[in-house]
Order: sequence, then C-alpha cells, then structure tokens
Amino acid sequence: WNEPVVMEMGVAGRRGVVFPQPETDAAALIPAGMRRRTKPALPEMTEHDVLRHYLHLSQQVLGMMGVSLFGTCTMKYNPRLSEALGLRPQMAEIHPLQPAASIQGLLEIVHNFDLILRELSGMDQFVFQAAGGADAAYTHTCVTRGYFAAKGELEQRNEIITSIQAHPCNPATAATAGFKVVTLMLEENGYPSIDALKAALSPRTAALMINNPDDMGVYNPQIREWTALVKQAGGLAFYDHANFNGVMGRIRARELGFDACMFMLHKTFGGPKGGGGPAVGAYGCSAELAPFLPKPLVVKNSDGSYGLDDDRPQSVGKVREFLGNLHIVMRAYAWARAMGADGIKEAADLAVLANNYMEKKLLAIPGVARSNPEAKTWRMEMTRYGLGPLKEETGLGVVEVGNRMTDYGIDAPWLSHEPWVVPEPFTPEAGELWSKEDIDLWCEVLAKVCDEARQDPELVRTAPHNAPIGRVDSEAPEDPARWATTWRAYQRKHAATRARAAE
Amino acid sequence: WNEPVVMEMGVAGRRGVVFPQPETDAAALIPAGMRRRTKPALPEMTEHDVLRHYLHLSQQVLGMMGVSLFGTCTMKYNPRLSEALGLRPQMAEIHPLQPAASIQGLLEIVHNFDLILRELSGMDQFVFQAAGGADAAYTHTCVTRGYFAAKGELEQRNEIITSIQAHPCNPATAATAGFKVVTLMLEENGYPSIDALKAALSPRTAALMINNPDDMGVYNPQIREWTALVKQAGGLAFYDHANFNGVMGRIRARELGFDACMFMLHKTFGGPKGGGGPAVGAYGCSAELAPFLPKPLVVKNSDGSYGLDDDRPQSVGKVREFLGNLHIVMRAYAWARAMGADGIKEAADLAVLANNYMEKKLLAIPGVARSNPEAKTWRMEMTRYGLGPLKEETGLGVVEVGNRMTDYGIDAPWLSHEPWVVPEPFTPEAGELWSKEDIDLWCEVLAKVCDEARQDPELVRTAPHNAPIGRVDSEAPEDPARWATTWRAYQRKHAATRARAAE
Amino acid sequence: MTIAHPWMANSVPAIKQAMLREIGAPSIEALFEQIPAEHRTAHDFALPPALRSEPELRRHMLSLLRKNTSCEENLSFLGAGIWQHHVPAICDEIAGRSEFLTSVWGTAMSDHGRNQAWFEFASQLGELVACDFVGLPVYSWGCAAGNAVRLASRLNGRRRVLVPEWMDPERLAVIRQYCEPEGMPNRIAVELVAQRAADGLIDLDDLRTKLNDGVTAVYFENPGFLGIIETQGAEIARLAHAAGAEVIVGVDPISLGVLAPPPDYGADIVVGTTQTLGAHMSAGGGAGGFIASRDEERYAREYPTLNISITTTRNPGEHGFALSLSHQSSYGMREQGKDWTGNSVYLTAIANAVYMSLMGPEGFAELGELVLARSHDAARRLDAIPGVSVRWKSGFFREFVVDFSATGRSVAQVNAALLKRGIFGGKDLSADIPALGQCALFAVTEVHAPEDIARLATTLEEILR
Amino acid sequence: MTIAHPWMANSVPAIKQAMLREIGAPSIEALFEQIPAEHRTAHDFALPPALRSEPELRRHMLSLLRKNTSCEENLSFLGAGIWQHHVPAICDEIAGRSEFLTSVWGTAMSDHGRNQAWFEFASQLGELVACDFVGLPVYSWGCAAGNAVRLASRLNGRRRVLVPEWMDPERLAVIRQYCEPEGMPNRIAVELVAQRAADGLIDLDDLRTKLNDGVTAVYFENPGFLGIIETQGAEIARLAHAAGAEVIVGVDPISLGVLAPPPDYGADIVVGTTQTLGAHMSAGGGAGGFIASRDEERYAREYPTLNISITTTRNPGEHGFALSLSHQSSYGMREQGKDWTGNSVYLTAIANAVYMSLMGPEGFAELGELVLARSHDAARRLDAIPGVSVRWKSGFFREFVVDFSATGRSVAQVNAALLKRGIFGGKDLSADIPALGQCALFAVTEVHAPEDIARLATTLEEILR
Repeated sequence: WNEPVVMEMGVAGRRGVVFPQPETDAAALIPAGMRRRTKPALPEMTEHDVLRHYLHLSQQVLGMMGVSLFGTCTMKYNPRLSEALGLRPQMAEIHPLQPAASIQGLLEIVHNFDLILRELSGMDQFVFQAAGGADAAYTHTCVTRGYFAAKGELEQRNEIITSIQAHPCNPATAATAGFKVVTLMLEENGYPSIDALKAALSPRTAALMINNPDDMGVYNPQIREWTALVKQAGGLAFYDHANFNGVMGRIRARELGFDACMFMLHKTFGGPKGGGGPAVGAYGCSAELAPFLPKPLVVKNSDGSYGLDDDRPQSVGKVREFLGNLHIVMRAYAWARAMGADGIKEAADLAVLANNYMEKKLLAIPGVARSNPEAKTWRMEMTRYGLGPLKEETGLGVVEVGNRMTDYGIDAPWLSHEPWVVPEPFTPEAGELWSKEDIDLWCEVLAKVCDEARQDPELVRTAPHNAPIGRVDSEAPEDPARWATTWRAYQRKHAATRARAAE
Repeated sequence: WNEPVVMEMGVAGRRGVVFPQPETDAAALIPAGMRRRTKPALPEMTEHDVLRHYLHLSQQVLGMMGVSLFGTCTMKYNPRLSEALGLRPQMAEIHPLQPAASIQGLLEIVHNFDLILRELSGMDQFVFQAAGGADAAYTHTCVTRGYFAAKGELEQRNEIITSIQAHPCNPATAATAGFKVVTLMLEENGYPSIDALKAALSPRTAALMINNPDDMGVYNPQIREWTALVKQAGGLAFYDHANFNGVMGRIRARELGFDACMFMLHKTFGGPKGGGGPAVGAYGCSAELAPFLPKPLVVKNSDGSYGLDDDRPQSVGKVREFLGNLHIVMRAYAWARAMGADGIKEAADLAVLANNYMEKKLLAIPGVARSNPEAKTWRMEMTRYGLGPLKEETGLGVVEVGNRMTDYGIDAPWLSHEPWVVPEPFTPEAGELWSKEDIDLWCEVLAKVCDEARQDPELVRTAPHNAPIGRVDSEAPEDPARWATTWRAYQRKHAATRARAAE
Repeated sequence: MTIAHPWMANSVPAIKQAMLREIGAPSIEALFEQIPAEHRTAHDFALPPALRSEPELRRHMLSLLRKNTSCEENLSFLGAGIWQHHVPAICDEIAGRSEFLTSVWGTAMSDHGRNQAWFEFASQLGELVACDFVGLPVYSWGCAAGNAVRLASRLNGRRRVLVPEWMDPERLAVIRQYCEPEGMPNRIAVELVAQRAADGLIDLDDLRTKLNDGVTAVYFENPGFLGIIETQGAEIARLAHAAGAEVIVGVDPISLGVLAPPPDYGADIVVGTTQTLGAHMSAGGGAGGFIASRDEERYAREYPTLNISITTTRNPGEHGFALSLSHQSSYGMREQGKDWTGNSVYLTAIANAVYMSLMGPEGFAELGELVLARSHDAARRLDAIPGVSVRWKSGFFREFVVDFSATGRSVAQVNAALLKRGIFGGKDLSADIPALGQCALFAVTEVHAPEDIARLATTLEEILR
Repeated sequence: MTIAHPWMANSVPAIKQAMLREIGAPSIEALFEQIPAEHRTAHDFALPPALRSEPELRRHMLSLLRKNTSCEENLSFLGAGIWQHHVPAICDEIAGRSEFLTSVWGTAMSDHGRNQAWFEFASQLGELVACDFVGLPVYSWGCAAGNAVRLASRLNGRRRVLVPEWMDPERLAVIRQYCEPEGMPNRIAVELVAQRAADGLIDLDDLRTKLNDGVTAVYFENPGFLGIIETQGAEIARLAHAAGAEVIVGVDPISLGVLAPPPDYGADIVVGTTQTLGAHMSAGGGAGGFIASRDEERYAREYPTLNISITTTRNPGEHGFALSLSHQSSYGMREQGKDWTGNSVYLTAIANAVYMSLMGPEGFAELGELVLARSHDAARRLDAIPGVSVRWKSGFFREFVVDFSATGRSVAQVNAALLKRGIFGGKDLSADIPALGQCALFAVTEVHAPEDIARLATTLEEILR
C-alpha cells in the first residue's frame, strides 16, 4: 500500500460515527466566548475508510511478524487469550473508582500476583502504579525521598549511584527526582570494581540503582558485597530487574541484599509490547520501605475479601493516577499462572541456552565482535556484539546492516543504550520464545548481509529495498525548520519551503 | 512472506496447546481394535508459530483490503461492532438445545428480524435455517415438494421453470430436489418473453424460480404478469432476491405476486463474506406455504416471551441441523437496525446511482462492451460488461486483465455465472459502500490495464507481478494424476511424479 | 437524510449531486425508470427506528444479548450435534482478521493466503480421517451425510440407504431431506437398521437382512448419536461391500486422536462435523460439515463441493492453490452439476485449520484421552446416584445415556430443576427414542473439570433426594 | 518438564540437547556458572500450580473476572479522571491487530505503518488542541501536567507553580510528585489558587496576589475537575504572561469539538488525557496523557517525550516518519536528558488515532453537544429532587456537582443505596473538598441515554423518600 497520511484523506460531509440528536439545544449551554470558532481540520471518512486505512498501516509493521530478537525487550509470546480477556467488560469497562466490592476479582488478581512477585523476589510488598520500567525506577527515587525525609536525611542524602551499564532510566529518574547522579565505569571484567563503589559511597549516598546481569550478559559476582556496602553507608539498594529473564528462579533480589526491585510485566511477564506500552513497572520493596510506597495498596482483608488501603500516612502519594495498568497486571498474572514455577525457571534456562547457542553462530560470522571479549564464561540472557570489524573493512556498520536485514523479514536489531561502549553495537536476545530455527535464520541473514556488505556494498548502503518505504532522511527531523510532529506543522513548513524555493 | 505449507512446518515434540492429565487411565476406555494405530501426520508447532503462520497467510489476501467491486456479492461494510458482539459468550457460547427461557434475547432478535423481513417483502413468515442463498433456494424446492405432496400433486408437478439468467443455484437445487428444470432463454429486451413462459407452463409446473433484476441490471417489467400466469397454472412463484440491493424499499415480493422469496443476509444485510460463509439464506413465504416450512419456527408467545414451535405436522422437516446461523442473523438484525427504513432505501438509491455512474466511466474505456447494449434505460444495481472488443484487438481477455488489476490492489472482478452470454464478461457492483473515488480508481485501473494490453501485452499476459505468488498452473488441478486437495495426496503424487521422472 | 451514514460513502448530498451531474440524470428517482409504477410499494416501510449511532446500536444489541445466559455462566452438558469444546484464542484471532473476514473470491494469486489456509484445512483434516481427498466444507454434518448418500447413489445407481435406528433425529431429518420424500421419482429410501439394546451397537443380523443389491450405502457413525463407539465397523463394511454398497462413516474428527480413522475399518466416504475443531457453538451457527474419501477419480468426479488443489506457479518451486473440479459444481453446470453448492462455512474452515495446527498429533491424543476419562468418570459418578443409571457404562466417547426412569421423575423435570441451579442437563431423549424411557444424553468434554462433574452429581443428588 | 510448553519453542528435550551439543556445554545448569553458589536461592519457588492448558487457564481467569461487575451491567456516573465514553468497535480491532500489539521499535522503514499511525495521532490531536507540536504520549494526564510544569521551569528557571484549589486530588498528587517534595533543592512549589464558591471559576484576585516573578507557570483545566468550564482563560493567560509565567492548560480533547482550544485563550502548553479518545477505562489502565505546544524550538528542545516527525525518503514524493529530537531524551543523554521517558501508552495512541479519524470535526461537535445537553438534562432532573441540589447549575461539561447535604444522608450512604440498585453513583467529594459538604461528582456522557438519567433520578427519589 502506498498509503496517504490520514489528514489528506476523506471528503467533506462523510461521517465515521454519528450520534443521536440531543434532546435539548446544546448551543446555549456553552458559556459565552468558549465556543470553538473554527472546526478542527480532521479527516472526514466513513467507518470503512478508517478501518481500511489503519489495516493498511498495520500491514506495514514488521516487528514480530518476522523474527525479532529485540534485545533488552525480551520478546515473548503475548498470549491472545489474555487479549480476549482484556476486552471482556469485567476488565475493559471497569472504572477505577468503583467500590471495592464490585471489583473483587480484579483485586484478587492484583493481590495474588503481588504474592507471586514477592515469592520470586523475596520482597514484602509490590505496587503496580508505575506505567513502565522507567516509571518504576522513578517510583524508587520517590520512595527513597520519602524514606530519607522520614529519617530527616533528605537534604543530606542527595546522591544516587549507578553504573554506566545500568539502563538510562536509572540515572534519568534519579536526576528528575532531584538527586545528583554518580556513575561508575566498567572495568575489564565487565563491571565496576568494589573500590570504585567504595569511593563513590558517602553520607550523601541515598541509593544504588543497578542492573545485573547487564546487557553484555555479565553477572556481577560481587553484588552481595555491593548491597552490603551501600547499606553500611546508609543507602538503599535498588535492583533494576530489566534483565530478570535469565535469572528467574535462580536468585532473589532480597536475598542478594536489595531493598527494592522492579519487574517489567510487559517484557518479562508476557504482556504485549504494543510498540511501547501500556506497560507496568511492578515495584517491590522490603517491609521497611513499604510505608512509603505510592498508595493505595491492594490488601486482603481479614474476612477474605480484598480492599484498597488508602490510609497510609507515610506514602509518597502517587506516581500516576489510580492503581496502574491493571489490565496488564491481569495479563502478567495469567502468564505467570500458565508458566508456573517450573515454567518460569525453564524460561530462564532456555533464554540462557539460546543466548549461548546464538553466540556460537554469531561469532562464526566474520566481522562480528563480542563485548568484553576477555570474559570467557557462558553469558546470561543476552550479550552485546559489535560490527566494528565489518565497519572497518567495508565502511558499513550496524545501521546499514540492520536496514538490509529487514529486507529478509528480520526486524533490525536493538543496538545499545547510550553510551555505546562497543563500536557498531547490536544486542540480540533470543529468549525462550524463538525456536532454534528462528535463531538459525536470524544468524544466517546476518551472515548473508555481512557478506553482501563485502560483495555488493551499494546494495546494503541503500537498503531497505523490500520495506514499505525507502530509507528515510533522518536529518530533517532534527532541523527546526523542517521537523514536523504534526500535519499542521508540516503544511506550514512545507509551504514556507516552497515559498523560499519560489523566491 | 514466502510461507511454507503448514504440513511442512514444526518439529517433533513441540506443542501448540496442552491438556491436563486425565484423572483416570483413558487407554483402557477405548474398545479393543478401535485405538488409532498411527498418529495423524499433523504439524507440531508452538502457539506463536501457528499464529505467525496464519497471520502471514492473512496478509496474502487482497479482497476488501483494496477496492473490491465484486459483482453479485454486494460488498458492504461488515460492521466490526457485530463481530465483537458475536464473540460475546451470550452469542458464541449458546448451545442450540438450551431451553428457550435461557435464550430469550436471541429469539427476540430472530423474531424481530423476521418482522423486518416480512415488512420488506410482504411475506408472512421467515425461517433462517438455510445456510446460504443456494440453501434457501433448496428450501424452496423442499417447501414446494411439501406443498404439492399435501395437495396430492407431487408426482404430477415435477417441473420447475427458471431463466438462463437466474442464479445457477435455482436450477441446481431444483434438480437436486428431483424436479425437471425448464430454462427460459433471454430475448432482445433482456428477459424471456411472456410467450416463452406460457409455453413452458403446464399442469406439470411446480414452481417458477427467478431473479429480478438480473445481473445485467435489467428489470423484467412483466414480472407481475409472470407470477399471475404461474399461479394460474397452479405453480408457486419464488423470488430469488440475490439482487435485492437495488430495489430495497421500492418493491415487495408479495405485492408482485410471489409466494416466497429469499434474502442473503451475508450480502444484502451486511453479514461478513468470510470467503463464503457462514451465511444465511432467509426464506420467507406466504401464510399458505408457511405450514410446510422447515421447523422449528421462532414464535412470540401470548405472554410476550419467545419460544420455538416444533409442533408443525406439515413441516418438511429440516434443511440443516438446528435453527441456522443465528450469529449471522444477529449481525443482519444489527445492520438493519443501524440502517433503518430510510437507510435501507438510501442504500438502494446509492447502489443504483453508483452503478450508472460507474457505467459512464466504463463505457468510456475502449475495449469495454455492455450487455444488452440495446437496452437504453438506466440500469439497476449492477450490469454485466465484456472485454470482447479488447480480446479481439489484443488477444487478452478478462482473465488476464483481472490478474493485472490485482497488481494495482484491485481484486479481480467477478466474471459471470454460467453460461457466459457476453464474451469475456465481468460484472462489477459498486453498491452503497464504495466511494466515488473508489469507483473512479477502479475504472482508472481497468482503463490503464486495457491500455497496457495494447502497449505491453506481455506484461498483462504474465500478470500478476505484484501478488504473493506468480500466476498459477490451473491445469494440474483438473488432472487426476496431479490434482491434490490434501498434502498427503500431493506427497503421494509428487513422489510418483519424481519416480516417473527418475525412470 | 441530512447526515451521511457511516457505512455509505456516497450518502453525502454533495457527492450524490456530483454523481448525478456526471451521468446527466435529473434525480435518483429517475434511475428507477425500469420499475413500472404499479410495481412500486406505495407506502414507506414500517421498520423500527434507526439506530445509526454505534453507541445506541451497541446498547440495544447488548440489552438483547443480556437476555441470554450461556454455557459459560451456566454449566452445560448438552451435546447432540453441537458440542462445547475449548476454542483456542488464536482461532478467534485468525478467523476474525479483516483479511479473512471480508474476503470474497479473487484469483488464486490475489487470495493466495486464504486458499492456502483452505488447503491446510483439507490437508490436516485428511490426516485425521486418513483420506486423500477432502472437499471444502459443506453446511453441516447432516448436509455432508446427505451429499455423501447422493454421491454414493450417483456412483452405483441404487436408491436405498441404511442408517442406524438411533441416529440423531436432527441429522436424520436433514439426510431424509437430501434423499427426497416419498413420491419423488429419484427418491433414495432411508431405512433404519436396529441397534442392540445390550450394547447399543448396530444389530448385524438386522443389517444383513436389509442389505441387498438395492442398497447404495450403509451409513453409520463413530461415535454414534448416543456416544457409543461402533466397534463392528470392519464387519459392517465387509457386509456392505459384499452387497456392492458404499460405506459412509460419520465422525467427529476431534475423536480421531484416539479412535481409529474410518478407512481403517473400511469406510469409502467419511463425513462429519467441523464445529468441534475451533468453532464456537453460536446457537448452532458453529455447525459445519466435510466430505472426504480416497483420491480416486470416480469419487472425485462426483463431489458436489468446491475443492482446492495445490499446484505450481510461474515461479519455479513455488506452491499455488487453485480451484479443482469446479466445472462439475452447480456453478459450472447448473442443473447438470453435482447437487449444488454456494456459500458455506468457509470462514469456519480457517478456524478449523488453525485449530488442527495448534493441536497436532499429541494434542488430539491428549484431548481424546481426557474426554474419554472425564466422560467415563462422570458416568460412573452419576451411575452411583440412587435411581439414576447409565444405560451403557463403557465403550463411549464424550456422550453417554443417563436413565432417570427409576427416579420417578421425567427428564424434563430433572432438567428444569437443574436449570434453576445453573446447569443445562443432558438432551432429553424421551421423545426421540421412547424405547429408552426417561433418558438424557449427557456430554462431557475437556471443558468440564472434575469439580464440574462433582457439582452435577451433588446437584442431582439434591434434586432427587 | 516432559511436555513442551506451547510458549517455548525450545522446551522440547531433544532440541535442548541439540543446542547443548552445538555449544559444547554439559548441561543447562553449567551455563549459569557466573552466578556464585551462595547467590542462588536454595529452595524451589512456591508459586500456585501451573495452568499450562489454555482451557484451564481460561476457566480460572474467567472465574476471577466474573467476580467483577462493570459499568456495562451497572449504570455508572463515575468520572473524575477516567470517563466512560463510547469506544468504537474498530478502535479495538485496530489496536488489537497482532502487528501493532506486538511491535517493538524497528526502523523507520520496518515499522513505517505504526510510525505513521503515531504521526497521525499527533497530527489529529494537534488539530483538536490547535497546537503545531505534539509529543508521543506520556503515562497520564497528571504525568503530562507534571512534565509540563518541569518543562516550564526549565524554560524560565522559576520554581513556583499555581494550580486551582479544587483540582482532582489524584492528578494533583501526581503533579506534586513531579515537582519534588519539600527539602529537595530544586523543588517546584505547588500553590493553590482559590476558586469562587459562586461560580466555581478561578478567583482572579487570589491569582493576582500569588502571581509574581517566581511563578514558572499557571496551570488550570478546561473543563475543571468539577466539570466547570473556565471562561476566564484569556484573562488568566494575560495575567500570567504579564508576570513572565507560562500558561499550561489541561483539557480533555473530547470537549474540543464544542469548546475553544486553549491556545485561543493564550495557553502556551496544552496537556490532557488520551483515555477518552477510544480507550477503555480498564480500571484506570486506559489512562494516557499528551503534551502539546507551539512548534517553537525553545519549547521543542525541552520536550521529555519521544517524538515522531514526518520526513522524506529515498523515493521522491514519499513520506516517511522518524524519531525527532530523541537525543535530548533520557535514552540519549541519561541524567542530562529532559526528565525521563520509556515505555508509555503507545498502543493506546493508535486507538486514539483511529478514534479521531472516525470522529472527524462533525463527530466531535455532535458528541460535545450531546454531552452538554445530556449532562445538563441530568443536572436539571436531579436538581428537582427534594433535598438534592446541583451546586453549579450551568457552565459545565460532562460533570457536575450534586449536593446531598440537605437530604440528611451522606454521599456514602446514597452511593451504597444506589449500588444495591445497580448504579454506581458519582464520585464522593466529601473527603477531597470538605468545604462542599456532602457532594458528589456525577459524569454524564453520550453513553447515558435519557432513560438512564430517568432511572438515576427515580432511583434517587426512591432512596431519599
């Protein structure tokens, strides 16, 4: 489909949905001066035209229609049963302010899922208000503020320590929350040294926010010493469990000394990606921190019913309205129940197995390098690689290779979070979903494209050739004179450009 | 996607769905000798693999994703609201033998839709058991048998009269029901003459089964005389309302003298095509014929509740198990309610307007001829055209042109029912759904392809070039040595072919 | 109308005017000139008020649907032609895809994906029933059986068909319709073969008596209407073949993970339902049927169905899928065609294909065993209730006959009491098969958990106390 | 596990063995060598039993969901941050398409369709709010407001924000969180501006008093929390701008078919909800927010959101859609980025885009008028009940405050009585705004038919009799 932008579509007078005539005259009900003067320039289309347009667009999305080993996102099967359940009125048509008596099933799901996460992490209480993993990291910074405010140390403890390989949301939310960010660098073995940590710790330390294993597949074996040192310094230790998939069923955050952790239900627990949410960052913490959690909490009453506990004077309040994306919690609960303890452990087993299997295939491809090449152990759930050697040889790097891979139905790989510590990085994650054949195919396509980069570089440089559109100009979106996040801006600037051209 | 056949996919041991272990040993419960010895050679795939496979296949269907003016099928918008309603447990999880008290809503829908169709047709009772238009035609032959059996004339009245332009299901169901078929030919004005009808009528006449207007857009203005003559001869007149869309709100079958008629709910009443059903042929008849209808009937009781009337001694029994595709009746009812009387009439108006608008565009294309060129009136809802002139000029006919049209996202047009009375026929139907722009596009593409047929005939001859697959070999499916409706047959014959080739 | 309708693109007044101008017509009314004035209905149609806004329509439809209670909220043991099996979520997802939902009939190239899905329907069903030739679906099991009897009759020119006495009356009525009523010259007489009271199996003596060279086919089912697994298939087939008759066997393919496929015991033609393979019951709208046989030309050339064959394309090595033998259908030959065909349940066939792909050989085996186990568990449990007995205590699949005669209550009374407690009891057989007394046919599938069976039993105990 | 799991392709033992062989590892256990033994949890996890079969899982989940009763079976007048508007069927259809549902972030080329849909979300929303720059969605209205206040503070370096006294406490709590608590060095103080008891509008005198050169922004909403349409927007903006403050207005875009868009009365930044534009309530899971403004570089360079810009491609005349200004996000600059971003409610944005396309200008106008009319009808009807009064009888959109103080009953008592009769009454305001006494906030939308309003009124009469 060569699909126009919806703003160009339609004909005046067409309708996609109509409403009954009001029983009374509405015009008189708008206060003077508050009536809209010019109608919004929205398209006027039939229901069928709208449907067809978005069906066309949907067919122009590759994603998991092919093989997507999209690293750090833990591509899982998103069970369609849960999607159907999510459209049931008993889920979709629930208002968050309904009386607790009318949403007992939902609260039971939330509470029981809380119990599941407690068991998996050793924490004492979970809350689901955060609408994504980064929002859960932010929740941690809020809880940290509340905790130290209660202790009278808020002004003193104004630093949060993280590592350069922690997900960017950790330093970013720490900074947004008003903390100074102290970033530890990696050393040869793939993680910062105890000495570096010690040097960073001080009476100003509020918290440590860290991932483990990191995106290189390296596990910090000193993590218990770390949490002990942070605790000793009076700080809190937060475990960003973005990379939980490879350690599920093996370790528990609390037993490693963490005070809090978070799980991404839209990644690790089978919720659909949706291109980026609705998501849930499930935030769990120790009993010591629980009083500071955003409220309300879902609790089980002594009579076996479920309720909302809003009477939490030390709570930090809210990080988002209401209880969170409970429709996603419902999906995560269903996923966890379908997997069971054995299944969850097996998923970790298979994810780690698949990563090491994939590594063998990838390292056999000339032009591919591995992060931390000196770390000779088996890696965890994912590993970062680089096409630095290929780039040196052919001038073509991971962007060009990724574009060409999409011509084979393979979505471009995830590269790396900032900063790039490996040249031309890419971070494939096989997880437990993708079959051996899928992984083989992915590696074969990469090998083929690397070969093409040598044999027919122009083919790769100008890729994709088989996608809905040709390679985009990515400079215009950074140019104030040309960027346009709306059609109205585009039309204005486009007209300006044409006018200039005409001069 | 270059998607393999599902039979080639999967790996031994993979599972798409699992079931709990039985509480008792099941093996002992299978009678001796009745246990299956070899497992069926079905694919072994994960849930995700199955989903992905069929998603890929779905993306390889053009249909209404583009513009489909598929004649005689009255392509309408299939409201997605009704699809969502159809998955509600109160529709999807209803067992047909549930007590009437538990399906009052469904019976109310059926009864009220019956009333709507009665109003639109003038008939006295409808039944929805027939699972398609052809099945409704068959229902008529069954009712005809019942009616004449009750009169003691079944052996005598063994002929059913139809016209060469009636839908093939009319002669076919008549023949299947055991009647001799008498087919009237068209004359210059586009319909058979009164004289021909008179000559066909006799004491052997059981029924007339006829469409009006026909697929040429010609309305037989003598149809009231026809029904009167049939009645005079002692026969029944059945109106195949396949082409109802152009006359909705203008005429009523009963007022034209018909004893029975049928509506296709999956065409005229907005039910989804589904590639060919589930469908409903709603069959309605006069009070005189009603006792012979398939049973049970949905009735409104004196207390306002709804029930099933199974105590109908003269009923011909069943044409299909249970009450029919009531989930499609539900959709048709919703459609009719959303349209209302005015909307239904407007749909006919727009369908006729669109057809005449399209005709103007089509006749402007060199190479296109029209059926019954001498009929100078405005046509009804659709008209048959022919590419005979183009074929004579270029050697390329409607099949090649249709294949090439799909390269432009236009599904190949419906050609014609048998027999072809127009050379290289095609029968586009614009209906009320498609926009003026859609019709313009359709005609422009046809014009472009006709032009290509002259400028670059090889391009058209070898089309399609932009479809999921290349032009198929349509001879193999007619060759007993090569046809294969199953993978197992294919493998056997393919192996045989290879063996022969190796000899 | 002053406001355009969301489902009619050209209902905008200005567009209508533009189109009229383009063709030079004075009004839309004028376009209807072919219809004589006296043909036209004088009055406007009296239909209920239009609900043009989706929220209004949705509200109205939900208010109607809410008057139904389904087998989801209620516990149901109804079977007898439509069964409550689990429908995997992705069956709905795929069958609901707009591409499949609104497809018509393009070409083999433009509708490639759907045609392939149909071929996969036939291919997988062919594996289950062990047949090489499978047609596209027909309306229902009963229609498939009717078509198959007529097919047999065309093959051998005979006009009597033998069917089991205790057939599903619903299905039998459909078969009779296809075989034409008395008084029709080409009628195929439907004759009943007795079933033995002791084990419910076909009475071979009665079969032998009725088998002669006028018999076009012997039709029986596995499992039969009463759930009984007919173990004498090979002998029935031997007798039928000896008499020159075709053997037609009706099956529910969901049983074929554990039960032998009919050709193993001599079936020539296999028919059955497709509803259980991933279709919702939908008040009977889930019904669908199939016809399958050996891939022999004489059979194939008598199929009334449309058929899809795998074939090659212009591109080397590429599969395509195209109609096969369509000329012999009613579309191709009108009254000379084989019976008739038309819209059927083709979308259901796609759900069926998805279902069979998900199930695989192990899924069908597991499900079959689970159904066997749970239905026998249920039968045992009910049989233990005082006054209640199970007519045939083993040798059945999914369904079994429960006799309430000794309770002094009619099935109607028992079912009414169950209904009050949220249970749809088994189908009442007392009118269909009076010889059995107050019996009901209970269906137990994989959707029935052990606690459901326990609930049925304790509820019955309570009712019958 | 001996049986492979349907969601794990390599859970087949033979495949695992083959993969281990390929990499030369002795066991899967060996692959975990990096984790020190003392880090490992000794015991197996005690989770509830696995429900690996879809029928079991479905049964379990439905048994839980069945314990909820929703705003579909019940008649609900709850609003206050999440509203029950009609969700057109095709919003669900499109947002549920596998392609959108499971997409991640490919390239501008491989995810073209989804990026275009996002651009269409922003473009259509931009039309409604009359803004040229619209970011991709944020978590909620409250989060959007919080981000906007911080954005304003980055622009002008000030650290006080003024908000209306009678704000949604839920939303206010979120804003406070974004503005940091007391004791943080960069805290933005949130100060309340009084609202007038007479008409519920912002007290301009109080505003003038509090406006000074420390104020980074004035934030108000239209309609406000209590449904009131703030008519003094132009004057508020004039005052704020005179003090050098930014004007941030929160709106529900569904009102903008009839109400003036905030830039018309001087808003610099517009924020609001996306939930009402085709998203189900989902117990609050439908929440979503947006940030919009003029397309000025100084604003754009402070956006914390990801943004999609239209651009060109290698093919002349072809549109493409690519990320814009992503380097300034937390992904690009970690702690130097603008606030932070991450997964948000991007799938909802697609439903929003579909919704706005369906509605068009006339749909929004019609819906806005219908909501105005029906909510005022309801207010009039309730106001007529003895003892019940509507606090502000006009000048509101969708929501209005009903005062039960004179009935002698608390809102809690009234709502409990309504609940027994299948009605969710309005949100109880008595704790949030004690000054109002026993008041509740009722929301009436296009889903409320006249008979629903009548039912509410007669039920209240019955309860209060």
